[in-house]
Amino acid sequence: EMPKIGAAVYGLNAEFMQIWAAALEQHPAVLAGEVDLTIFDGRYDALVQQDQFETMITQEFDAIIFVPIDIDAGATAVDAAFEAGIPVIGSNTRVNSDNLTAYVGSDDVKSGYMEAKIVLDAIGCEGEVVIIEGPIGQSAQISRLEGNLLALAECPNVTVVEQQTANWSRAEAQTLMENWLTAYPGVIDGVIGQNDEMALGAIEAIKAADLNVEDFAIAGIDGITDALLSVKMGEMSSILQDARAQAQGALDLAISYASDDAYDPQSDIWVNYTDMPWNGGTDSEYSVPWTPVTAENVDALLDMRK
Amino acid sequence: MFKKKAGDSIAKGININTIVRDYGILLALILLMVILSWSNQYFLTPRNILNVLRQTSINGILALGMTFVILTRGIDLSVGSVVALAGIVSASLATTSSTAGIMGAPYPAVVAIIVGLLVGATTGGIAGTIVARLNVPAFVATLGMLSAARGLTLIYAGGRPVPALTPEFRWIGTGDILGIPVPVVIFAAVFLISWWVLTRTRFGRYVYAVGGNPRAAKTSGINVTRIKLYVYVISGALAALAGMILAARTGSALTQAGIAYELDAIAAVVIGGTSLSGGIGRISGTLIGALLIGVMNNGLDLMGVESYYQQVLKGVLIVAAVMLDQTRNRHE
Amino acid sequence: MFKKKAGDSIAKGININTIVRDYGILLALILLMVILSWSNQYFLTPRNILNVLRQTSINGILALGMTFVILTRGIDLSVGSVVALAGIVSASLATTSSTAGIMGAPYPAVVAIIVGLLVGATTGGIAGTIVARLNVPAFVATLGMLSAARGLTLIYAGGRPVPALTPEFRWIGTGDILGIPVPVVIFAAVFLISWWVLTRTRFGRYVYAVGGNPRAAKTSGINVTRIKLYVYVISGALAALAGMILAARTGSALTQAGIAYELDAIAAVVIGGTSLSGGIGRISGTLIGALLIGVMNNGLDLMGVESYYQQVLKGVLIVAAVMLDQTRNRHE
Amino acid sequence: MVHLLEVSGLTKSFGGVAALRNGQFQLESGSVHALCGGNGAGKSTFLSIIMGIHVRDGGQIWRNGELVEFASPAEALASGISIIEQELSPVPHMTVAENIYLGREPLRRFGGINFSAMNKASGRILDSLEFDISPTTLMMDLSIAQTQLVEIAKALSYDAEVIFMDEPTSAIGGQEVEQLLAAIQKLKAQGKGIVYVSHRLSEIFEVADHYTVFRDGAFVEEGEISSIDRRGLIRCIVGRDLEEEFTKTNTPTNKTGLAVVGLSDENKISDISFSVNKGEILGIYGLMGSGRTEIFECLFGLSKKTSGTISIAKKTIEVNSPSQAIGHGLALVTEDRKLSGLVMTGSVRSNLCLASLKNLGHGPVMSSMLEKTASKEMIAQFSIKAERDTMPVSELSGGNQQKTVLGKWFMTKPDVLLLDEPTRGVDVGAKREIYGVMSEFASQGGTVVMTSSEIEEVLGMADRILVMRDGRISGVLSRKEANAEMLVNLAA
Ligand SMILES: Nc1ncnc2c1ncn2[C@@H]1O[C@H](COP(=O)(O)OP(=O)(O)OP(=O)(O)O)[C@@H](O)[C@H]1O
Ligand SMILES: Nc1ncnc2c1ncn2[C@@H]1O[C@H](COP(=O)(O)OP(=O)(O)OP(=O)(O)O)[C@@H](O)[C@H]1O
Ligand SMILES: [Mg+2]
Ligand SMILES: [Mg+2]
Repeated sequence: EMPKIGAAVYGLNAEFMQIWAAALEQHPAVLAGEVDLTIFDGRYDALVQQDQFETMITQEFDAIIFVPIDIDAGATAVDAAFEAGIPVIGSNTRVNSDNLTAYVGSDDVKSGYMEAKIVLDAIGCEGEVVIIEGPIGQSAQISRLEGNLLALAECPNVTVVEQQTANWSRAEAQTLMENWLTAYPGVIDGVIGQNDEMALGAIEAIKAADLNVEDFAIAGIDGITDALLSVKMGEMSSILQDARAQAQGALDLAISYASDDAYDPQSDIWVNYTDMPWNGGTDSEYSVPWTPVTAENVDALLDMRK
Repeated sequence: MFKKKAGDSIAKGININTIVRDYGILLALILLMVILSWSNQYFLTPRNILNVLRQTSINGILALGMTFVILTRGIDLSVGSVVALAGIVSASLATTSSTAGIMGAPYPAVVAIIVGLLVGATTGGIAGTIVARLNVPAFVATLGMLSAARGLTLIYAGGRPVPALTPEFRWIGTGDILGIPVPVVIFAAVFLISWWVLTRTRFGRYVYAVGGNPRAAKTSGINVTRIKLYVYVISGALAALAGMILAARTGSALTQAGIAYELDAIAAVVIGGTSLSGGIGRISGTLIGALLIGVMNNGLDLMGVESYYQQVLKGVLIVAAVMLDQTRNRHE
Repeated sequence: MFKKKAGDSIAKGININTIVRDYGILLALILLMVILSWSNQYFLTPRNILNVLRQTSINGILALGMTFVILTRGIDLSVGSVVALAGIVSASLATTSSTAGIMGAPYPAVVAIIVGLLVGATTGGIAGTIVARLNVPAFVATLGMLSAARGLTLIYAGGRPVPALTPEFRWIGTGDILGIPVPVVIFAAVFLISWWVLTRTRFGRYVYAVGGNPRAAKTSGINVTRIKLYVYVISGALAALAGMILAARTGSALTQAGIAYELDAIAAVVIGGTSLSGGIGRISGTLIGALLIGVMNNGLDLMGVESYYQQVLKGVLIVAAVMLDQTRNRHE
Repeated sequence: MVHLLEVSGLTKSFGGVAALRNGQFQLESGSVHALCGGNGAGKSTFLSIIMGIHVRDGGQIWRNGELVEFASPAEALASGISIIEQELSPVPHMTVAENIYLGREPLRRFGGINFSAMNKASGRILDSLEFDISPTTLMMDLSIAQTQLVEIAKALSYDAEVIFMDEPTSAIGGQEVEQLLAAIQKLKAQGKGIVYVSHRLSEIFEVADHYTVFRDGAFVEEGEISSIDRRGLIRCIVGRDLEEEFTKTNTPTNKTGLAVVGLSDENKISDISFSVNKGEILGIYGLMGSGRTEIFECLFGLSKKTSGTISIAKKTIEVNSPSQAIGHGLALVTEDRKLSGLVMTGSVRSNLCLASLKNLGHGPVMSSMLEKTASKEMIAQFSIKAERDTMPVSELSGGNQQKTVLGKWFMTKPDVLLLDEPTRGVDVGAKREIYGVMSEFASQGGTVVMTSSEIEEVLGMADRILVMRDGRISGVLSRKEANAEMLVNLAA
């Protein structure tokens, strides 16, 4: 009897979760047909995700991988699964529930800190920056902002001239940046984009204003393909969030919890990330390290996307 | 009352043509359910049926309020934002979190709920006043409210969710009465009341009359302005109710709750046969429309249809369902 | 043709009442611009003016197409999804990326653009056929298309963006002609053509007549079905054009492009004085409506209004602008 | 003595254009007062102001000697005034009973509407007027004539002391008119006051006691009906003498213009055959619902025929849509200008040109010069009273809207004119002009088929009269042999 595993993700329309989902389907156990995997698209709505949990509980899934839209709003769903005896493995975004079986993810506060630090270092801990935020209230936005502010606290001579949401969207960020460049001509030194899409939008705006991208320190998070290309051209910095490790790690854990017998993880990530040992699959938390994208590793990363 | 009634066809003997014409959309729903129960063993389980109903209840409640508005030739785009605003405000009264709650929280659930309903009725009242008294097109007035109410939500909550709601408050989202989930019970109650109001009371008739021919309504001595105002209040209050149920279900109120909910609510109303040009429609149609959307979402998930294909299928199914429905008047 | 024309008031000498009545929304726009230029030194700089125009062009193009549809009493909710679909398809022809492009890419930009336009015209044609021939309400038909076209986009692109567009293709988003950004030039051209078609051609007259009274239009020998079909084709093709400009502007085509764009496009049309019940409106109103939204967004950013308060202000401003506008017919 | 209603110096202008300059009027109890005037004289505006539908600019209104100011129809209704509006305005998706009782539905104990009481009461009212309409039918399923009957029933059901009737008979004829007039006599006997507006002067002389005439928005004259004759009243309305009312100059040729053989549809008409020669005016007479309109709709491709052939000038034609019909040289003036005649959101000019756009430009491009000229021509030909031809057609008075519809179809330069109640709501002066245009059209070789509920009009204008009964032809009479009695007998 194959274990039936469901993956409830907050939304599949953007590239990052697409990479995540694709990695799940590339997991050796899935390729070998050892598990029955279904991916549910949460359509960016906490309630839809909860509904999908109910559906999975009804269908008696053996384990659930959960990428919630919100750290708090996911708890009810997790608790419901727990009551039904279904293990829930968190991935990418944490859930505020004691009933979460395990969590594989990367600390957003850390990435927020890292990206801001890169920008601040580049401008010598002095000058003016703008922050382009994710949708206000979303967990990733809250945590990454927390990280941004931590780094900014270390540079008292840096002022944040503007801070606005562009809802993870490149087009919105582009418009925002165009307007800021007009309102603060020659002022802005750095752009902290809470994801790559928005950092890329800022770059387009700078180009459209006939300014030099090199004159700005720009950073984003996630390591989506366009950002890798942009890093390669020396336009921005990015911090790779390893969607593949988050997805495949979670699936290994899910299989492990779903099967009665002892299980050896099949994904190569456990080999690649020595900082993140499998430990018999019993840890409650696995922290996937962030990898700054550099001129050195960018080609290798791009190759993996092919 | 409107169109031919069930009674008519029964009196004349069951006539398949009449049924198709009058209840086309119901047939579409039944057809969909038959296909689903035939292709998935879980679909017809009591547990899943309750799931579908629970999942439908929030959009259903919004759609019931929207029916009133659309019957008067209006539209209420603000419901999604009101869901968030009322959810956040009531949650801030019903949370045990010391940072997210307002002073003195948690208050009894009933206080939180009343305040939430007042918030919804107020936003509805403002939108309604702008539409009815200042003659601003409903689309613009409620689009403005969509934006403003979302902003107010973010300001009120400082952009953060309100977690840790009291069990008492959460009961309206997660509890059950005799095995029926509370949201479903509330949905049913709202439906019955709406049905009674629309078909049996003067106010209900006036709603139809204002939408069917505002001039005639006015000439007959009806206070058109007041009726228009009231329907937005109703829609706002029901949106608030839905917002509180949503918060209670998910366990915390989110500032980005309810985004784009207006589209699904309007869809349920229109699929249910109510005309966007006002004056024509049945609240039972809205119920069926909401159920159709709920069953579709549930069924596609249940069958594990891949997300991208789901979106294509949903588009096709909605159109197909409405095409099956011959009730729609072809008068114009 | 419909409503009063500029010529009339000029003939009688400039009458402030007439201007307020006929061009209320223009006054609102001017008022907003005066306030902005007074409170922000950069607002009236040529560079910022070009910014506003460039930022308005995408919504503006969508709104121009939407005007045709709404004038016939229809609505097109699918434009946002068509933006994404046409953007992705044309980008896959104009990319140098070996993984994201289709075989033989990059093709000349003109090929990519023609294919993109065809994609838009086709989705519009399908939606139009469902509305015009199968009598499905426009809201349902285009909501179905909204969902289906988004799904097709994701399927076509496998959920990934199409990056690395050729410079030739990107020119339509980032280039300029005599210092005017190409998107602005395209927007202006589309506006002029639309204006000409609506006011000067037989087709334009028919669009108004079909929306004003479909029955009278039919009795007068107009092929109502065909006119309805065509307006959706126009809207679809213009949405595709907007989608390609967007892709060219951002440098890669994204599958989640254009989400919720329909609301802004409809808002521009309605703010511009076109009635959702059809038959009444001016394309110049749509231009002003789109500019008003663009100026508002730009101005609020420029003045550094905090994002939460921006949303509240936007809601209030939209309603206030429309209230200033006395053009709206109070006929009903 | 105290009048039920007294009005003096009422003024109203719309956007700078005076619709009413001096409305003056006195209504006594137990009387029927005819309010007369040409199209656009301000009669409807006058009545709607009193009713609280429009806000006046100036003037005074006394009700039973008390100065009043009605801010809404609700207040006017409360003070005992009800109205039958000229523009029929039903709530289409409600039943007849719901329309009649709109705003004052009988309630049950717990606040719910007592539908059965409402249906019964409506049934009683309709029966007492001998209108054969079921209270539970939907308004949208009624013909325009039936809709008018319901509005009459509704206005009477208020049991108001003052009843305004703004052209209550424009869409009905024969028996129904008689029933209305009888009902009015009864109300008069009960001491009520009725204001009666109609362009059918024979009705006025039959039912009214007093008359008041407005011209160009101002009071002209009032008096006892008994003190004036038809000619005098016409002179007063039009402002000059009219010779004969019907101008008939055409003589039928012997070339067939339109021939119809065995025309039937699903259920409203069957086996209709007739032919009309060029230069001839064929009148179709019949009672309400006898199928006159349906014949036209089948001929024009608006309704599907199940059998029958149509030929124009001996050539059989296929008609499946109005555009085909227009292509074959047909033109149809429909009976309901609001529903299918005019695009109310459009201007006078755009409505006039709507069916002829193909001839008013170069290819797909319109020529505003050609349009302007064509529209000017029609406005002159039908003396349409419009401030500018770019004004919305909805702002024209009822009669002028009707003339706009006629103008639209004349502009297409048709060979065969189908006229369904062409003079509905048109004043005496204009009627005569329309008759003139009709005759002129026929005498130049055009073919005309017209219906009318006004028996005098059919008798006055038609060369031959075809009478319909229950969807079939019950007789054809020549102009010479026909008289009113024969028509009524054949139709009933
Ligand atoms: N809403 C309006 N806006 C502008 N002008 C109007 C409006 N209503 C009426 N008018 C104008 O007022 C004048 C009087 O119109 P009214 O309808 O009172 O005439 P009437 O005497 O009832 O004519 P008819 O016999 O044709 O019904 C006309 O010239 C008409 O064009
Ligand atoms: N049940 C109905 N539902 C909708 N429309 C109807 C119905 N009955 C009649 N009509 C419409 O009413 C009009 C009148 O139809 P018909 O030809 O039977 O009557 P008529 O002889 O012209 O008499 P009149 O017009 O005076 O009623 C037609 O246009 C027809 O379409
Ligand atoms: Mg009148
Ligand atoms: Mg008729």
